[in-house]
Amino acid sequence: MEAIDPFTFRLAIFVLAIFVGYFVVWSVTPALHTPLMSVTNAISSVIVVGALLAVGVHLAHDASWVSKLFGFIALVFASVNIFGGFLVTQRMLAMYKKKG
Amino acid sequence: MEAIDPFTFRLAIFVLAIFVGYFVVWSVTPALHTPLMSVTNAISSVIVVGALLAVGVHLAHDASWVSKLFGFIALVFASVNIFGGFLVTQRMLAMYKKKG
Amino acid sequence: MIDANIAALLYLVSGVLFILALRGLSHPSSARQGNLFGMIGMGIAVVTTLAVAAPSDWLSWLLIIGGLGLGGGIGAYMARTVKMTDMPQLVAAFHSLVGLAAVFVAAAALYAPEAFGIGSLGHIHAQALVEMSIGTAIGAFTFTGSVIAFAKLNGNMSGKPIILPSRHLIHIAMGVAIVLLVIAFAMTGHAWMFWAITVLALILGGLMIIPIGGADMPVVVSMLNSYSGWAAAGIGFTLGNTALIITGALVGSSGAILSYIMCKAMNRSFISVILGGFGGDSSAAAAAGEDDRPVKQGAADDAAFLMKNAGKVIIVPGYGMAVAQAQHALREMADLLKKEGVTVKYAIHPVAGRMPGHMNVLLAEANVPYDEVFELEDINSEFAQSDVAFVIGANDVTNPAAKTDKTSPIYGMPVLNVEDAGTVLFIKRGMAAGYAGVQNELFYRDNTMMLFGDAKKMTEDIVKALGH
Amino acid sequence: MIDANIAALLYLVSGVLFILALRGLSHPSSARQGNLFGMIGMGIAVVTTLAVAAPSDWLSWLLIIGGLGLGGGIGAYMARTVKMTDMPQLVAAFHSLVGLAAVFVAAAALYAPEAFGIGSLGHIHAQALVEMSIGTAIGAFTFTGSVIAFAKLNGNMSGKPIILPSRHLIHIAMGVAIVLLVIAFAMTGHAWMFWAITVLALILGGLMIIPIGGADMPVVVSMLNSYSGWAAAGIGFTLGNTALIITGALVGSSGAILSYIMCKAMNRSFISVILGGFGGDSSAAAAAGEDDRPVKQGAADDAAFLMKNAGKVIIVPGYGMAVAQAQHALREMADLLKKEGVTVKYAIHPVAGRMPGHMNVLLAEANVPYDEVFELEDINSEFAQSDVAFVIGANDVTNPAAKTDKTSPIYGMPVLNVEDAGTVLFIKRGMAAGYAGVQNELFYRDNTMMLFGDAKKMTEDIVKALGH
Ligand SMILES: NC(=O)c1ccc[n+]([C@@H]2O[C@H](COP(=O)([O-])OP(=O)(O)OC[C@H]3O[C@@H](n4cnc5c(N)ncnc54)[C@H](OP(=O)(O)O)[C@@H]3O)[C@@H](O)[C@H]2O)c1
Ligand SMILES: NC(=O)c1ccc[n+]([C@@H]2O[C@H](COP(=O)([O-])OP(=O)(O)OC[C@H]3O[C@@H](n4cnc5c(N)ncnc54)[C@H](OP(=O)(O)O)[C@@H]3O)[C@@H](O)[C@H]2O)c1
Repeated sequence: MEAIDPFTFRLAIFVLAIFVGYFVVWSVTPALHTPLMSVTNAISSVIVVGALLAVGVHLAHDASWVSKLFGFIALVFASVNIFGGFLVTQRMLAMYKKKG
Repeated sequence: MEAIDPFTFRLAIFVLAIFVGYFVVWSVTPALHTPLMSVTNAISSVIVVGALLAVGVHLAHDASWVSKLFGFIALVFASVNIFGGFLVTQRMLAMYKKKG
Repeated sequence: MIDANIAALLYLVSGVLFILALRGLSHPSSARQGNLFGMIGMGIAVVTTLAVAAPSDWLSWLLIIGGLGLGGGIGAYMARTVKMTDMPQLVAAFHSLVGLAAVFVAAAALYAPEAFGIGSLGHIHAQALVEMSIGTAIGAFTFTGSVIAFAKLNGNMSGKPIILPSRHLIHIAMGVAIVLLVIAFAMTGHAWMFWAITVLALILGGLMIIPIGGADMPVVVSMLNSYSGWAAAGIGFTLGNTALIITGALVGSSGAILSYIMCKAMNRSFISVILGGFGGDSSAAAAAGEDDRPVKQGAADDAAFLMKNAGKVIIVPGYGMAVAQAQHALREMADLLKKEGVTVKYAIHPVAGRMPGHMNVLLAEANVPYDEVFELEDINSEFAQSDVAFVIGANDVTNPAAKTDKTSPIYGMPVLNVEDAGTVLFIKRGMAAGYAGVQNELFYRDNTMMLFGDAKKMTEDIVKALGH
Repeated sequence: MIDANIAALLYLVSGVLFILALRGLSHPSSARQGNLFGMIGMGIAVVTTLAVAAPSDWLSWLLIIGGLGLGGGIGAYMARTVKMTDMPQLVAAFHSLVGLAAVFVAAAALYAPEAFGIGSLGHIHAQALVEMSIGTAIGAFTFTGSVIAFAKLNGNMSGKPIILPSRHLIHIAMGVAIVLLVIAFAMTGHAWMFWAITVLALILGGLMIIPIGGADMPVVVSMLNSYSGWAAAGIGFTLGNTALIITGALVGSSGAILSYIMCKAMNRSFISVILGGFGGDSSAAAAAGEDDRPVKQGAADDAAFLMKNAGKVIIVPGYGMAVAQAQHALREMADLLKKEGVTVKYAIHPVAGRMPGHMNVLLAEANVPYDEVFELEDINSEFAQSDVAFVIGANDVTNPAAKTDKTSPIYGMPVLNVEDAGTVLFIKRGMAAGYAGVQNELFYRDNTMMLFGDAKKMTEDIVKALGH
């Protein structure tokens, strides 16, 4: 067997994840659509992994500084979202109570 | 980035496919549970790809003959399933009709 | 030869098509298209494999074409000729073949590892050895298990649970032996161990299914289906084949979920089903059903008169309808009633009959439109507004003991509230209990009329009476 | 440093945890646990990244801790202090930040490609260049789009659609320019092109969202959410990060499906929403609502009397309840009614209010148990058995024109059948139309009583009247 390009595997993962997303979102009860919006917001900030890589670059070139700075800005924005998104979702969900 | 073992990717694909399977099967209407059983039967015969590889081996060793034979047997069984499974499903589904 | 990347993409496409095949089953109107997707997916998988590892000699091509033709011919013949009432058996038979195919593919990989990219003869990677031996073990287990399920469902073997002494101990010992052999095989790669695993699994499959009663077979079949899925996924890892991995996961989930649905609808635990000993066929349980209390008995004419003058009739079919093959006569009866201006609906309990969706297929075969057929939750509240509940060959699924009697084995199972209807008609041959062996208190109620006789015969008589 | 394979597995785990986070939202009882899974998943992703590419210098560590602390602090503060009625704005604001973060990550990758494993400075793989420029384009578009959505929702900007002449032409020209620049950038890798793409996308995002009316903003927000998901997936491919790819697909699907649900429940096409020009805020549409026919008007006392003596009251909240923040008073009213032995239920239309699930959150905030709150399909048949339908600040979602008037812009949208109730009470400030600008024929019916006034004030008056 020849080696398979990782891109092919990632594509498979992506395609399957779209199916999962389709089904999982349809299974969300309409009463929780607002928390759904805030929690997807929070998880889409997993882009923070890119920011972390950028902040941590070795200072090889001058350009590295630029990258570090951009990474820092991205990190701050993503962190606002992560904490803000999860916490506001938690706050909302804590309000949903059963009778009695 | 170091090279990542294809096994890791396959595991990711497997895990996501289980989620897809979980959701997709729950979305099947109970009225079609019998066709579901026959069609899963048919698709699980995609194991035929292994049989095809075995039938097509080069006759390098004596053992290759064994492999070829086993492959042929597996091929026949899998083919029964593929054709039988899809066709009986088709036959059943053709019977489900709307009013009028 | 095509590029491995392109092949990988094509296998992905075929996996996605299999997902769409199952997705289509969410509604009868999209189901046929889904099945077509499944076929296309299979076609892509086969063609891709032949393109990626095209055999160079004519013998191989001959064998491939011959094998596909031979197997395909047999399969097509079986698919065409099987009776709809025999679907449970057919599914079991097909499962046994998938199991055998898995065994032979694993064995082929053992003797020609190069073709599968897992090492060379006698020097196979340990990971592949593990995958291979698990594949053959599950495959072999599935094979004998399914053969016995087939025999019990088809009546070649008594449906009564056959209980050996200290069987649980024997099963556990064999299971442990298999696990030890898998470990030893992974370390040494000796071929005899592979065969020892296979033989042990074959025997274990038989031993474990024999003690399970005939009526529990649908759960067993579904469970074996799930196993065969996981086996396929395992072989998918060995071959690095995305289509197989996806399919394995789909089939594995499907079987597991169907088993769960059945156990839940019967209010039994999966473990208790697998441990066996429960549920002979209905004749076995029949003795339990006798009682001295009087029952109101009626004839076809009475039934015809009642239903003709009703506003709404709900038909509740069960296992007896399937056995008697009464679905066509039933449809005829419904047509006549509709002509008289009666509203007719069908109520299907999730475990009516002997396999999930069993009643729906039979009604569909008799050309009953699927929009007249309702699931339990959707129709249960309507019995109160109906004049007649026409129960044909069903029993357990109507038994109110499930709601009231905590000691009953079916307690907690959801049932159809037929007793809320003005009159309940029961077609059955005698006073025998149903599959669960529980007596049905409804037979003795004031608003119940028993119609003793074969379901088909009795329905035909009603049709005649309606004709006049 | 940990092994890349282990890291890949950990990212998979975090992706799976995100799936479980959304899965939890299928029921309020499992939702909190789901959110916890999401947090754990995020924690795993962050820690894994730090372990796999641990920075060696203290400056980096300082920046990382500082950045997480600063951003986290701001986020936590916002999450605590935001009013529940302001949720639509908050979501839009958060989206704009995700967009910006994507732009900066892409830019960082441009200046330090080694850190991302996509080549070296000035020599980045073409595939990565494409992914990067698409990432920045979508990110920039999402940023300005969300900022405008925020301003419109928050009232910093008029909600009226602002229409520029020949705007569609301008948008298309800019879109084409962006595509051409992406191609040129992929071939040359010049940094200025990256920035040109970013700037163009920033402008386009503003231009495209400005013409869309304030009340359509929820659809826009959801659509931008979907875009940001696909952008994240794109960057996931660049980084080879499974967690990002899975998340991107989840978020992308989620936004798309929510947009679809909203458009369908409003009976409008997605295209018509995006092309803009429709839906000012309700004040803009107010003029349309005048008519000379007489309406029956009532006071808080009348309403209190009616409901006190009712057997069953169904409450239908709408946008007006949110604006007036009347949910707490409403809960109090319901409590008093329940004390009087009245059955009280809430009926929620899928697009009541201004974002999906808006009413549910507000009612939950006011401690209304979620098992008293029902969706349209589940409760619509119950109006006929109710004595009073209490419509508070809702309008369009009750308008029977959707069922009868083929020329109405809301024709075909499912509505709540409040008119089937014995009496319909409408709390609103005047005779103005709702968001869709369509007059509501119900106001003039015999069994309708209008209660003019602010929703909160009026409900409090009813509470007082009930107290006596
Ligand atoms: N569907 C599934 O997936 C599944 C799986 C496993 C187990 N089960 C079990 O199967 C049972 C299904 O319930 P059910 O109500 O459909 O069936 P049932 O409770 O087994 O009752 C069937 C009845 O039909 C009568 N009958 C048999 N042959 C007949 C004939 N030729 N003409 C007229 N009547 C005939 C029998 O009474 P006479 O002998 O007096 O005629 C019997 O009482 C449940 O207990 C369920 O748990 C179902
Ligand atoms: N939920 C979503 O996701 C979403 C998304 C996009 C669009 N929409 C649209 O939004 C609309 C929602 O329908 P709806 O019935 O909830 O709202 P609506 O049709 O917009 O009606 C709201 C009513 O509340 C009244 N109102 C406003 N402020 C008030 C106050 N302070 N006190 C009392 N009454 C007040 C207004 O009348 P007065 O001015 O006379 O008081 C208005 O008629 C639908 O047309 C839907 O298509 C919803």
